[in-house]
Amino acid sequence: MIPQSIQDLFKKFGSLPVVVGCLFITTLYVSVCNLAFSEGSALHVSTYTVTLFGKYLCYALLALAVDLVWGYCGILSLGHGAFFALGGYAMGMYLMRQIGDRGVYGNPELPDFMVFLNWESLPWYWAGSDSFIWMIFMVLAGPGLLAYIFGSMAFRSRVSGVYLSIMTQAMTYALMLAFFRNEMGFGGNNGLTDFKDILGFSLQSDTTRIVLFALTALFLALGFALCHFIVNSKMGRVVTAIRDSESRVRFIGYKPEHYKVWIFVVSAMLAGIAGAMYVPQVGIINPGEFSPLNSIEMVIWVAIGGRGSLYGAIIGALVVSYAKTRFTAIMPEAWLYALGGLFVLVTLLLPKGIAGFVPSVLDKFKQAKKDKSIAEKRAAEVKS
Amino acid sequence: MLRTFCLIFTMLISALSATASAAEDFDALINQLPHKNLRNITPLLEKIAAQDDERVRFVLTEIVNGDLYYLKSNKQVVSIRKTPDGDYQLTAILGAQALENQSKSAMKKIRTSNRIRSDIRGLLAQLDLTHKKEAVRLAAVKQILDDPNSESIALIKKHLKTEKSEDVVQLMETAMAVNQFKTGSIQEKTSATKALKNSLEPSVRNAMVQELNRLSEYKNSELSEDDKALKAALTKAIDSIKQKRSIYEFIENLFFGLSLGSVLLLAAIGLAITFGVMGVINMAHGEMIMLGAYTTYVVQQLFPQWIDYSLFIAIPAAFIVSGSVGILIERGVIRFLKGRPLETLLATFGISLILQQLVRTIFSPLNRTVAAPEWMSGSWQINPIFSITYNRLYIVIFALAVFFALLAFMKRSSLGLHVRAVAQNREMARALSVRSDRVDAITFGLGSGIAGIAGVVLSQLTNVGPNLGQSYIIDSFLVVVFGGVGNLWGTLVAAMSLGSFNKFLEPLTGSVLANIIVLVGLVLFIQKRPKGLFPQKGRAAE
Amino acid sequence: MINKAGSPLLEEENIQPDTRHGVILYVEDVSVSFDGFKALNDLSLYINDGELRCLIGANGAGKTTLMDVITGKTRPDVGKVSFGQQVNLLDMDEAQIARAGIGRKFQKPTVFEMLTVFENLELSLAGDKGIWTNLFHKLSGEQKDEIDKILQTIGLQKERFMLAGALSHGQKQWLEIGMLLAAKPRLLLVDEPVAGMTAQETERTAELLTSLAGEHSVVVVEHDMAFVRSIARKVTVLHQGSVLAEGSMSEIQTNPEVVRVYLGEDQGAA
Amino acid sequence: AETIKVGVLHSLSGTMAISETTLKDTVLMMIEEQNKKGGLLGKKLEPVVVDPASNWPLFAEKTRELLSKEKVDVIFGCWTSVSRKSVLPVIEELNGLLFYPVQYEGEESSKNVFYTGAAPNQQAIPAVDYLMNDIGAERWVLLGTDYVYPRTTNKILEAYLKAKGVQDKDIMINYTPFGHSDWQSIVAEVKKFGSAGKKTAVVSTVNGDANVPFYKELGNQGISAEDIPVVAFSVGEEELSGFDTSPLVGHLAAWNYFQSVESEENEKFIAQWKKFIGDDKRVTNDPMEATYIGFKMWAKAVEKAGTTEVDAVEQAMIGITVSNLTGGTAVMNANHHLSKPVLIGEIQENGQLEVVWETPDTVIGDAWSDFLPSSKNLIADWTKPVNCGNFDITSAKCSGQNF
Amino acid sequence: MIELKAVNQKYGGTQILWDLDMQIKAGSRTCIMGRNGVGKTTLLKCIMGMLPLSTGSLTINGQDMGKQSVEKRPEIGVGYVPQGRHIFGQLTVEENLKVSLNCKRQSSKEIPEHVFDLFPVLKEMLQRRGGDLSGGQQQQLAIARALVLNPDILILDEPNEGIQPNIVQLIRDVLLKLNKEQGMTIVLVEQKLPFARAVGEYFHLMEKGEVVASGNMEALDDKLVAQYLAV
Ligand SMILES: Nc1ncnc2c1ncn2[C@@H]1O[C@H](COP(=O)(O)OP(=O)(O)OP(=O)(O)O)[C@@H](O)[C@H]1O
Ligand SMILES: Nc1ncnc2c1ncn2[C@@H]1O[C@H](COP(=O)(O)OP(=O)(O)OP(=O)(O)O)[C@@H](O)[C@H]1O
Ligand SMILES: NC(N)=O
Ligand SMILES: [Mg+2]
Ligand SMILES: [Mg+2]
Repeated sequence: MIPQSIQDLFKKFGSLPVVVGCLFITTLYVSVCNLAFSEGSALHVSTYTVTLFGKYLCYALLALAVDLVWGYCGILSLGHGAFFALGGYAMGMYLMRQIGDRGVYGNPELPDFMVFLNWESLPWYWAGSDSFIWMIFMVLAGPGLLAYIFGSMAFRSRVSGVYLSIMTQAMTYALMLAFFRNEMGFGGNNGLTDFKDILGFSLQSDTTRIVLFALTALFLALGFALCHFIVNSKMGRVVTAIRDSESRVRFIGYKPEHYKVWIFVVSAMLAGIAGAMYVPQVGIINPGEFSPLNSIEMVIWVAIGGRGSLYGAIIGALVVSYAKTRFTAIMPEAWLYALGGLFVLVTLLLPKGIAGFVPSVLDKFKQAKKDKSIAEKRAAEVKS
Repeated sequence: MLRTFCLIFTMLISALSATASAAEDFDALINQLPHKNLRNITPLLEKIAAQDDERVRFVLTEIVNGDLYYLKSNKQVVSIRKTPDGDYQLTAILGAQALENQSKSAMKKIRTSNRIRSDIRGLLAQLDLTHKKEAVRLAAVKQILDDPNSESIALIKKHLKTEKSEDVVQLMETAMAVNQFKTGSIQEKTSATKALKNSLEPSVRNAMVQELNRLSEYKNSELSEDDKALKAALTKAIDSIKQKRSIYEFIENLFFGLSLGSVLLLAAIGLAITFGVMGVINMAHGEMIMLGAYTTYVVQQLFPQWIDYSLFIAIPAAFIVSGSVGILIERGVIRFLKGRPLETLLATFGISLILQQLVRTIFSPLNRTVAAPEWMSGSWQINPIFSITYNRLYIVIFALAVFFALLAFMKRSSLGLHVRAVAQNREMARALSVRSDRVDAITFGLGSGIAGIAGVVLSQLTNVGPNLGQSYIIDSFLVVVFGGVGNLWGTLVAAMSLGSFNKFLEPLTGSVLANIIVLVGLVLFIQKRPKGLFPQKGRAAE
Repeated sequence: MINKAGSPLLEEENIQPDTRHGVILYVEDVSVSFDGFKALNDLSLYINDGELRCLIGANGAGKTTLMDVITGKTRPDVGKVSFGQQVNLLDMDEAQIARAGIGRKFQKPTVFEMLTVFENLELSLAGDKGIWTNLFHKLSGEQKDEIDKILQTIGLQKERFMLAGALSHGQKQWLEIGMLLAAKPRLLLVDEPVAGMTAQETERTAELLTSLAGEHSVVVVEHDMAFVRSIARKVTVLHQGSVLAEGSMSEIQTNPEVVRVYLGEDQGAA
Repeated sequence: AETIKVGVLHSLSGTMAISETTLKDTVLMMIEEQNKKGGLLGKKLEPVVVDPASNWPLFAEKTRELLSKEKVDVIFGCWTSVSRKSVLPVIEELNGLLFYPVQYEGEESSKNVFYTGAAPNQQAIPAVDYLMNDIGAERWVLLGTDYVYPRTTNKILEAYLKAKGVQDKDIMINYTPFGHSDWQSIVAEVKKFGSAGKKTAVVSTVNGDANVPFYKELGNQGISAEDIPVVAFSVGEEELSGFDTSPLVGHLAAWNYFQSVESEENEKFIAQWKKFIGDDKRVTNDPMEATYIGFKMWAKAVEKAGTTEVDAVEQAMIGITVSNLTGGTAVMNANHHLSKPVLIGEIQENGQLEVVWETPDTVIGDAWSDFLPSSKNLIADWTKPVNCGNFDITSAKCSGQNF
Repeated sequence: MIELKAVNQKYGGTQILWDLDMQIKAGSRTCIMGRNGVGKTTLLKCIMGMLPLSTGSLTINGQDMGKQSVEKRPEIGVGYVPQGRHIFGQLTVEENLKVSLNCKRQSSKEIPEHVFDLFPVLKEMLQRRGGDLSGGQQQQLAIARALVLNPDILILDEPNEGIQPNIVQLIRDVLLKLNKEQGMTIVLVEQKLPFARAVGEYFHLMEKGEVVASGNMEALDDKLVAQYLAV
């Protein structure tokens, strides 16, 4: 049983302070233990763990983005990996430029892959990529613009349901193929890698890693707060109504397509931020991130965690990623059985995902109580 | 090129001068074969070819076919044939004693290389001009036509009189004309050009283009009247050939498109049932295809002697295997997800991971070999520049057959009606005595079974490995959605048009860009028709 | 950022139908066909400002289709539909039409099943339907009172926090009427409001609709003749997509054609 | 530590499992053998196997896990170049040691990596020489999967062919996506390209699963090795064991090793492999030999250095020789690439490749191609005084060093 | 004959039916009435097996059906016309009618002609999609679909919703005729008194998930109406 006080807290503010609090404590703990305790100390948290957690938190933010559109607006996007990857590429381009003349060919201007493909100069779309501000802008604008264009076309034409899902998949698939092409100027299959530093701080130093990790946690907290705010506003209710019956929403005067585009764009930007934080921590971005299977996996995080519950999405991303990390190490040849089995079992046994499990148990408990009191009341009524 | 020519020439000279005294004994030469390595076998083969012995052709044929071996034990040179039980039947080249069947480990191949084989083939072609079989003679003339020289032309001229087959005569005449074109006077060239202007043989065109290029090097003023006439004739002939070629190219692209479309259709059509009709987002569909392909492999392993008929066993077998697995999945998992269609995505994705790993565990992660039956190999040469490969042809026919069978089932049978009724309103269908559980299981089994059949077909085209399913799942969903969910005709039209679109684009843009363009085109198209090509119509569709 | 897209010529929030001629809805020569079947056939109809009009007609006569046309759900093949004299409804989409002041209750009750009864009403309240406003929107006390009042009217106070999906059929009918009230449209299109209601509820609905008329214009489709009789001033009968008869209830009841194709002996006054 | 930990970083699931699983088994086999001999420096070797699942960021994560959590002394792993690129920064940061056993596009030399597969000059260039001189090819089709290895290789080949006087119109280049499965149009185009009256050859850098449908289509459209030979750089015994080779007999592959090569070491190796894997039908291939050589060299270097400490082993590696499986000797050069013989083989009906041509001597792997303008001035040399992976001989400077 | 004893039913947490007892005689015409939301539809769904009973028993024609699945009902002769029609929207009218044809009770593979005699409009619309029909047409289709089964017991949930007056009369006549000529048991949920009085022999009044009054239709007096049907 969760202590009464926490439950009350939940009731009052929802999950917001809990999630933010958890994030804060973890971040603090991890940073302190990584920097303050030396290796070998029992309290030490290794840099490996820090980057791993950093990666998980990026996934969590991404899951949040998916949940916002899927859980609340009913848009099952099988292409959110595209927004994540675009954010990642925006960051990757910036990091690439920071290498400067420390690349293998020592060209101060061009990234290595352009040098050996005999490119003379940077293509136009790389313009500004060495500016930090521009990078931040692109991290938001890239995914946002794609989401806006795709969304306003699709939602205006009332593409919905599986049609929309499969089109998002086609979108990310097409982008994957495009980014695979060397002519695209994004490093082809190898993508962007071998980054050296960010804003002058070496990416390989522990402090930078901790800072990146903490920033990711911060973004996740902000993202959570933002989503929380959105879904609990009247706008959130409109969006839920759209999920229920889009056409009915129209007849009371809302333009569902505007709402959908808006929320799609917000979600894409969140995914973009997740991608941007992901790249410096894992050290590579390549077209594989556009792969439709990746996007499906994101949806699965949300489903496992509990669709339509913001903290559920986070839990789902963390659980699945952690399971993957552990399983691939403990049972390298059988981990797919375990992961596949996990997916099947969660679907069968926890229809509302992990996040729906605890409340439903609580509900049952409460219900039993309530039933009893109602029965008593009726009995009393009948007697009288 | 020159070397080839010289080799053939020397061989030929010796072959023709049958009485060449320096000729060594055929038997002795053959017995030397096992002792030669790749570098010094050529002179030996030249000598063998020079023998006037009726066994020469047989030996040379066996060499090009790769059937000439020697026994490790006694270095006896033999030709081999595979027996149905996996052993080899041996025929000694020398001597007539019967040999016992042997396994391959007891012998070693007489090694040759492409170059040597290609040279021998040229030589054989000349010998083959008098072969009993028309097809062999035809092939021989063709071979000569591709690379004519005065000797071979002389031979053709000689045999032309006695040749009875229309086709062979025609081809021989073409060969002579080409020769005339290459070696004759300007007038002869001009008349040859006219005679050849309807020929689609590549060598004809090559010769003409070469000649035209030669003429084009001169200024018009430098050309004689005859030259000019030739040039005009050439331009005209090449144009007419070009025109014909472009027609055939179009037909070819169309066929490629339809055949790609058929593959897409087969891959997607099972999904059109499980996803389109039942509404299950079946991420394990690809793995059902994969299981079908592995079934083909197992069937071939079980009946290695019946490769030619293996597909006829494999098709029902794959249907049963994939269908049963489908039913298992439905009974074990999907039925608990009624009314939660999106969650089927999650569960079936899990299942697909498990199935992939399962075949990795059972069959290893490596691809498995699936042999092509004889009747599915090769191509149907319609004319020198246009042929249709048999496997594609059969696949197109087969895909359409499966499609129409399924269509009839869904539209005509009462089960088909029940499937659709359950899909639209399960509760109500049950209240009308439809046993929805059974219908669900059968439907899912049917969709999966058809995916299994698709796997049999794909085993003839691509890898049979754990990733087979993954490569088709996205395309399958695209096809079903593009066609309009729940509409089988839509699936057909979508598959065929995607296939054709892709194949007409590919020569223009390359296959990577073609894929991208098709995808983008699809996304744009859906804006125009948000419910696919054949949307569900009416009020109820909203 | 994007909430002002749509037709640039129309600031739909400010639309005021021009009713100087006393007519709020013009439907002129409208035809609709589906796969060759003519659901509406050269139909013309005028609704006066503040009028309560009953629309009756055989099943399949085209009543619902007519409402679909007015609210933008179905595009007519030919014809003209305007709100007041100037606002051409055919140029507008569903949301614009709704914002312009035409509200609708569907034949099959449609409410937002995953929202509570209260939230269903909250969303339907008249007001700005743009994104940014709604993102920062807080219910005012007035609005709360208004919702409470509506809840009372439709008898769902107890169910206010229930998910609308869990309501019974009749309760959903009421909720939908409530949503219509909340939106305060100029013109109400009400498709079979009393289906599945008890006689007394029917009476209450009748009162409600009559009280709305005057300030609002109301078009009611209903097959319950008792109900129609109790509210009707002017009745229009549709048949096979066109107007068959128009007049007072007693005129209609005695129209032999109407009796034959629609009312039957029991209801007919013949 | 009581054991020496050997990290094995090969994908066991996902698209690359098909190739990489074999290499994981090879490493395990080598470790088992070494342990039977008593291990190294008196310690047993302990394999640490992880599954990076064909997922490139996961490769980086797993490398970090192996190095900082498991504290392995060496890693054998990667197949695709992108996986290597993803691992590289981590390996360099944590100063690990990676043996990379697959032929690749070159243009790289890291202090922490030993490249035991072929560089382009150890595979592509000799193959083209063979086609040009022995087969007499005059027209060239360069087919490749659209990614860095084929792109680079084809760039190098194009430059090389042009240097040999081949004209533009006699070169056709075509790229296909990963896993391309419908080759009808491309094969038809090749056929057309090859019917222009000049001897035509195809150089294929088509990768992985796309090969099976490609060869099947070749067979069905009747392109025989005698008409238009195809020489492939990514098709070996293992790939061939996955399909019916009868229509392909005579097509070519260029590698540094074939199972069919007769030598004592090879026989022993094949027998050992079949026993280890428990399957008499399993074949061996070039990346396995590369793994074998890499492992042997590492073991030798550890003994020479007397420690598994990375810097010491790295220095000890240079100059180490190990007999390769084709009867010669492999030498680790100062640029962290091997000297290897180059073999051209013809596909046989049984899925084996028979050598039809080989370089007279071993060829030194070239980290930086001489045929690319950007890298012709670069060399790699990890011995003093240069001690650098990308040293510009004109400016005598070393670019892009992290350490 | 349908008999319910001490039936309780819950939706998740909320209990709708409370210890409900009810008997419906074979060959009778019974009308179940009550305000919106009292549980009439829920009760019918329980009888149809679409909702599980929490406790209590249900027998139909002497067979214990409490635990039997929905598709058993048509087999023992129960036809159902649900509230809201539940037409198969994408099937044609003809297909809608054919769905139940292979039920065990049904020997013929053709739609019985008398269905079209009762509802001639359906004959005209055989090839139209069910979902495209107007509301009233759909209602006729729903009744016709249940009749195709040739049921002994016909259960109708507010069959007049949205039906034009003369068809209401038609339905009334049809129900009476089926009952009289074939002895078909009619169970009807109806809100409109005139219709209920015209068709029903017996009534059951429900309130808050319980049966609060039953009897012959004549016994349904203004007092009961005021108490349980008025708002
Ligand atoms: N999308 C459609 N496709 C085909 N036919 C349609 C479509 N929509 C409506 N119809 C047909 O148009 C006619 C008019 O339908 P409508 O729903 O307007 O009737 P109605 O007057 O509302 O009837 P009811 O009183 O029964 O509700 C019907 O015959 C119906 O079958
Ligand atoms: N799926 C559900 N979940 C929870 N509660 C439900 C559900 N369906 C119905 N209810 C509740 O059960 C009660 C009875 O509903 P039911 O549909 O049986 O009413 P009814 O008597 O048929 O009313 P009506 O005359 O309006 O059709 C209602 O109060 C409703 O709120
Ligand atoms: N290095 C390769 N073949 O990717
Ligand atoms: Mg209607
Ligand atoms: Mg009801």
